Amino acid sequence: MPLLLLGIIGKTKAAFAGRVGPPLLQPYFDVIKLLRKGSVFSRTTTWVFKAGPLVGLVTALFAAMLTPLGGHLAPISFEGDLVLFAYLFGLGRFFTVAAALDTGSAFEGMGGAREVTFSCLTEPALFFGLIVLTRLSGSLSLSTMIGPGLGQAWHNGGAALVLVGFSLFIVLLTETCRIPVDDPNTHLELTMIHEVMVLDHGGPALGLIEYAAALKLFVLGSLVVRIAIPYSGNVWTSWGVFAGGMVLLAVLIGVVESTMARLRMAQVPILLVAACLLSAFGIVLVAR
Amino acid sequence: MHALVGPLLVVVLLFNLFLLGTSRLQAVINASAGQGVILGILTLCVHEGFSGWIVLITLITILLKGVLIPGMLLRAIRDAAIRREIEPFIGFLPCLLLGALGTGASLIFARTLPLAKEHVGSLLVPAAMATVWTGFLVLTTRRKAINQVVGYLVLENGIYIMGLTLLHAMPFMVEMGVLLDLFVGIFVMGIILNHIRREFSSLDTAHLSALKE
Amino acid sequence: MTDWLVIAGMVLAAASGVPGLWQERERGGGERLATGLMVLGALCGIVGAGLAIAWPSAGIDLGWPVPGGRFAIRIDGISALFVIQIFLISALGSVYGLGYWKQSEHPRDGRKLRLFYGLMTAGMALLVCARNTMLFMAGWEIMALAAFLSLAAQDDQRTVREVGYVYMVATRLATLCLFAMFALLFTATGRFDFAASGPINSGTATAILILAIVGFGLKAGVMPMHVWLPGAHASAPSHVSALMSGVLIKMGIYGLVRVLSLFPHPPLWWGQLVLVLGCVSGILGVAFAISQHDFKRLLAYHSVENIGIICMGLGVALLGRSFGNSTLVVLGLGGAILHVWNHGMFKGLLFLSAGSVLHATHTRDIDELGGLAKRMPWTALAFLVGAVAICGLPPLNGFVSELLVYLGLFRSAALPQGTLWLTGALGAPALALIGALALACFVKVHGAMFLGEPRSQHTDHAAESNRLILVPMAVLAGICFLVGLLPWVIAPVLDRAVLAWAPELSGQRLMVLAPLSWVSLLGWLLLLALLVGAALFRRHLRAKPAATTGTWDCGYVAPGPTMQYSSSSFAQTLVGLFSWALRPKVTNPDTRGLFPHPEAFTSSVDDVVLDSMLIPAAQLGTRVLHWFRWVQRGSMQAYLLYILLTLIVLFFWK
Amino acid sequence: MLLVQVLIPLLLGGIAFAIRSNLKRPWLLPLGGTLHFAITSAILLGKTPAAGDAWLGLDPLNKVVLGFLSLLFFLCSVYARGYLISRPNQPNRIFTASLLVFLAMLTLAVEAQHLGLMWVAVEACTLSSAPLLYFNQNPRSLEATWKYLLIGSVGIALALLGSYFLAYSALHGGMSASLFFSDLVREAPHLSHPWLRSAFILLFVGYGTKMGLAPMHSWKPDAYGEAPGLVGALLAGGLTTIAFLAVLRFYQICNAAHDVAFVRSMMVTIGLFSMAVAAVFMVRQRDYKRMLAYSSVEHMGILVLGIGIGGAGIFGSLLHMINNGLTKGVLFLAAANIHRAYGSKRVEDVSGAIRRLPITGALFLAGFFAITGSPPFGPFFSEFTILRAAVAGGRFWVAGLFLVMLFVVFVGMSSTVFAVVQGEPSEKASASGYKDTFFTVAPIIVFLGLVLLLGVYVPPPLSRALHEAAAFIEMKP
Repeated sequence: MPLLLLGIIGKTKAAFAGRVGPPLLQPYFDVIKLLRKGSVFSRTTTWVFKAGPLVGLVTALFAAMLTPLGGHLAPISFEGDLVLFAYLFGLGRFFTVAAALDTGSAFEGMGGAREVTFSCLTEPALFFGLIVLTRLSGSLSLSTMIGPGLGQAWHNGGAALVLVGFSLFIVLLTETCRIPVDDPNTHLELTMIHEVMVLDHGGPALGLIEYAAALKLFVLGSLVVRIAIPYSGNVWTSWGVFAGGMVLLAVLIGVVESTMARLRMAQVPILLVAACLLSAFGIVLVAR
Repeated sequence: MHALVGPLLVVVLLFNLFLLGTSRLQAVINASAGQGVILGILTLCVHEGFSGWIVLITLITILLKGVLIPGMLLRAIRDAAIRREIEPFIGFLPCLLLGALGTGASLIFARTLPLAKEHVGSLLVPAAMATVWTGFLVLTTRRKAINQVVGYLVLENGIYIMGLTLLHAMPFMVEMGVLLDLFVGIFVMGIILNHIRREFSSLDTAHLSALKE
Repeated sequence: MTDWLVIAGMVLAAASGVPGLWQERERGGGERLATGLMVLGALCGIVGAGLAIAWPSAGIDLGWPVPGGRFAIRIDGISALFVIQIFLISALGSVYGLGYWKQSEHPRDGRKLRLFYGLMTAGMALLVCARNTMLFMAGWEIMALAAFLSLAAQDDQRTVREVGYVYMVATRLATLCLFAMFALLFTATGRFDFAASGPINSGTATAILILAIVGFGLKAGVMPMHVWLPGAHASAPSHVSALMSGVLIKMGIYGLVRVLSLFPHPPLWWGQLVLVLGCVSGILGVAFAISQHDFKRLLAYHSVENIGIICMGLGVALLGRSFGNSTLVVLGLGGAILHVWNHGMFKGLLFLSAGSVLHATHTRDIDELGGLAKRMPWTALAFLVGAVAICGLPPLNGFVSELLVYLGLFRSAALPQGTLWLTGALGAPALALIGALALACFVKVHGAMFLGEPRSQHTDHAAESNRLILVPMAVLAGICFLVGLLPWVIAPVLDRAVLAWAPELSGQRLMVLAPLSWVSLLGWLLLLALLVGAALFRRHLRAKPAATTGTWDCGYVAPGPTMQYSSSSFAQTLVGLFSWALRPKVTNPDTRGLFPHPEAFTSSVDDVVLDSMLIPAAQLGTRVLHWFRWVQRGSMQAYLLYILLTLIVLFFWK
Repeated sequence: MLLVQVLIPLLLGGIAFAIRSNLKRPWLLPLGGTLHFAITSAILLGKTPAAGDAWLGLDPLNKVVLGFLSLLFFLCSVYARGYLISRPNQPNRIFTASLLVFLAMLTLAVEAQHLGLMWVAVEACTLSSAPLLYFNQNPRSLEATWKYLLIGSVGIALALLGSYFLAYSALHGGMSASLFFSDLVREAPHLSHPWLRSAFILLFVGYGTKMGLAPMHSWKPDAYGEAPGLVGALLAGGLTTIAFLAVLRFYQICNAAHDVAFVRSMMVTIGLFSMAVAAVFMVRQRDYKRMLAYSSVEHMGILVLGIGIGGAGIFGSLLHMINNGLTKGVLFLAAANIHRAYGSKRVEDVSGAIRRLPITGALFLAGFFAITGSPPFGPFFSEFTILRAAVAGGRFWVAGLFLVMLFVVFVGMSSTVFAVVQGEPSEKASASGYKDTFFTVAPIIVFLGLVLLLGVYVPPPLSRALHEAAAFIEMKP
């Protein structure tokens, strides 16, 4: 499912560009091909370089296990799992960036620097949003926060939720390195974040990274979708609605990517601060 | 309380003003000596009745305050070959005025203090105050070390006058002790003066301000 | 019994350095003896404290014939945790010292250092056990002075002298604040023991709070009062830095906790004040850290940050206490105390590994290092563990304590009360920001020091340190893992601490309030998954052997070490974001023309509070005071005049 | 017995003149000190009856002072022997003699029960200590002696005037004006208040000059700066204590006369002012002996401040009197050794004392920490007691200022002390011949040991005696 999103995004962008574009399942083919390849390592690197992709993937998987999909309880959920959720991504980031620095290349270093720098701004935004949700649901568990009760929350703090949704969408774009923050297609410019970090990874390592990225997109996306469409009927309908929502999200991302230009690096922080302010404003709204 | 006390005290006050006004060291020292002699006589007059002890004290006082110490100081200036106080920190005239003011102030101050019946109307307390004040003036305004010793001497004189008010309340031993200390004090100062003269070949306190922050 | 064990520990620790004094300079017997005594004392202390946790100690209360003094010792839940930490870190540090500060290498100051090291330990242990304010002050000052003296062991270096002076002034200011605070406390309660008192009128209470925050905050290094900390930690020998940063600054926290426990009904603004102080300290601390070039200074600023996190927890606990909300108290105080403990472990670990690097390369400049992971693999690993732990990432111990604080903040954010919950609501994102910044900082420093290519010849002769240095690091790393993976072991101890702090609100158990079992479970699973993944990856590699080449640098032909992303450039954007607080000094020569001269871009960040506020203020004050000197001008006449004037004034005043 | 105690040193002083050898003579000092200390302890332990009369006698107050001074002098005399031997070519006949006379006069001043007698004794102390200051016989020491003598004599003269006023107030009270303290205290309620107040002002200024309270302190830095450290220790610990004792006696009279409010506020003001002045001059003080002098000014301020605060403050400042005296012993003697080793008392020339003279340097540093009131040294408890009293009395401003002064003093003093102790000694210093010997170090160690003892264990008899003394001061007829 996660890789499918990439496919959809690709399709959408192709459609905007007036091309046919790769098939929807192209990402799957890529990843499988990569996993089959052998690997090449730089002399500079140590085990940290190999650990990077692995940790990135594992943490993403664990985070996914904590995420409720479409109003259903997550496989694992407990009071306070939201902190674990956020920090798992942190762990992944730590090792991805460490792996990047391990190559000793200027490009990877730059990418890593940007990655951590921007995350310093997305994290608060995320937590502002979570605070709003806690405030509305009175719970500290993702599954309850954006679980069945969410519809009720819309009645109490709809406006706040809209703001949170927006800011989470920006967070999503940043964390998953999408335009307007980063451009996943380019590889050889001084303008990228995520892609440049993984320049030296190849073969299975790259495959793991790609999959982890997609998974991250999926997990964060599911949050946004759920907040945007707090529908919870019986099992099938809600799953359906959720799936539709995800597709919509992918299309939306595609649209954004094809219609907007990438921001200058200096302007990205401003965008992110805006995201923080959005959800902070959300807090003010629910401060009754 | 003898009738002479009042006039004598007036003379003491006059000596004070003279001390403040004159610049010649010899004259200054002589004045202090004169003051000493008068104090001796005062002792005799203040005390009712006539006893050997009083005479003894009188004589010792006159001997010390009037003869020995001034003589020592005179020798000091003769050795140091200095004649007069060169320009004090504040001129002689202001000194005089201050002295006069002080005397007046001490008269007023003495009023504020309740006096024992036998001293009511006597000049003893104000005279003492005024003399102490004079001593301080000399100490703080003069440049010559000798002059400061004289100032100290005058200060002691003032205190001595105060002591007269309770002559009979005071066992003589203390009196003697006082005189002794005074003497030793001046004596030691004299020694130091000599050292100073040898070290700095002058008695100007300007040489004595090396130690400072 | 338990108390006596702990006291025996103190005595042994205090005496540890003494026999060595009779050793001649070059012989090394003294140091081994000292370490032995220290370890023995530490064992006594740890065992004693451990027993005291299991069976609360009766306490000792003997007469002590000094004004207001009693030799009162009791080890409750709070003290016990601190005692264990103190003895643990100092014992490990002293073993480390055997390898790091050999008597043969430091004949001049080795003996001094060990003597004061032991005294510092004893002083700290004494003050956390003391139940009498005079005894507390004694322990406090023994600690402070011993810390100064062991810091000044290398007083032949100018910087050390300056740093020591700043430290001494700061610690004296703290001590004087405590004088005032205890005097007020005595006047309010009429007693010299830390006994929960009757109602204290609000004016006195406020004064006590302010004095406590300044006095203890100076020691703990809360943000505006942290001035002595970076320099001291950077210049001290590394195992002393580990002890100072890991334990000594926590004594400030201990004091704050102990004194605040005397107030059953603190006003709301107390909690908010402490919480806000914590946020400021945390954010600015880590911001300063990012901008440092000296890795020991960097670690020191991280102490400021972590103290901030601890204060946030304490603030939550205070809020809870003033609401009478037991949940907040348990979460907040538990988080704070656990973070104290954790920070002791991972910061000790970090300083020890930093020391190992310093020992091998003789430079503290991050941009001079690089690629050490190949030359010192174990040190690199230890540092990595410490880094992950201090960033509060699962599955290590830092995460657990930060989780507790987070929960406390979220719970307080979920409080119904009016707008008071806003402080909590702002606290959580602040903590998130701190976490992210810390992550950025430690990725940077670890990457720049251990990964990539060497940046200078400093690393050429670097070799892995000896066992005496590595073993203590290994122990600390192990503890980081244990606490992270088995947090439920600690929970009951923390409950004890809460019971000691706020007996009236210690109803709930931490295990119930916090998902510790889940954390533990997921932690194990995470490790498992990683291992499995690693195994698979390795299998795959065996199947398809990997080729090795140079780093691919976008087609650039000759990638050299100097082309790596340096730590300064890594931090540049973040420093830019915080330039309003950091005031970085940047020299950016513009290189024009066809053949520009070789130029260097440099940027450095001084400590704003110390270098741009306090020192100028002090100089100004000195100048003003100097102006009064003319009074003592050497002229006798003037002096006599002063006497006369005094007389006159007094007579008129009469 | 008390009379004997006064006479023995005088006798020895006479002998000192007789002895020729410059090296044998100093042995008289330890001898005198030991005898004196032996007698004192015999008396205090009740082995020997004090056998005082109306003129000389012991009361709870001067018991404490006597014991303290005797101990102080004993230790200093041991040091003096080492010091004088170390300077064989410096004639010490007059020095030794006047040191012994000084001891006699100190004892007399302590034991005197009569206003006039005490005054005589204190004046005699001043005079007999003048030659001590002039030991080095160079222009600077000459100037110092001159200032010390003149200012001191003026102060003492004022004290005499004050004594007369006091006597007069008694006379005016209509009582038979005996000047025995016991009578004065008993009859205090009848004293005439205007005279009493004027008397106290004069006495306070007079004896305050001897104590070295600002602004009458001006002689102190010069005298302490130029005198041998040994003399500094004796003046800072001994002479000032005598003057303080005198002030206490008059405070006791005012207190008994129910006219103490003004006196107290005056003492608090002067005390704080002294601390402030000391603080001003200690910041950036480049001469470590003058620094000690200002520290002495500061602590005199603390003493009267404690009395002015009253309550527990009186006990506090009595305890501080002892603590301060002992600690000053450490500091001055250690400073003297450093001075001997470096041949300079300027911070510019002196550094690395702890490497050049390990023991002395360490003692100097420890003494500094002690005097600035760090637990676990004695002064901490006395200062804290005074602070407590101030807070308990609701005088928050006084307490605040007190702490601020302590802080400024610490900042100033520490920079000087650290500059002296830390760093590398210069070659010149390393070349100089001076070495720590038993006689020049042991007394300092004992001093420090006592200071530390008072910090960790105040012997119950001592604290009982101090409490009795405090009660005695507060006694109302």
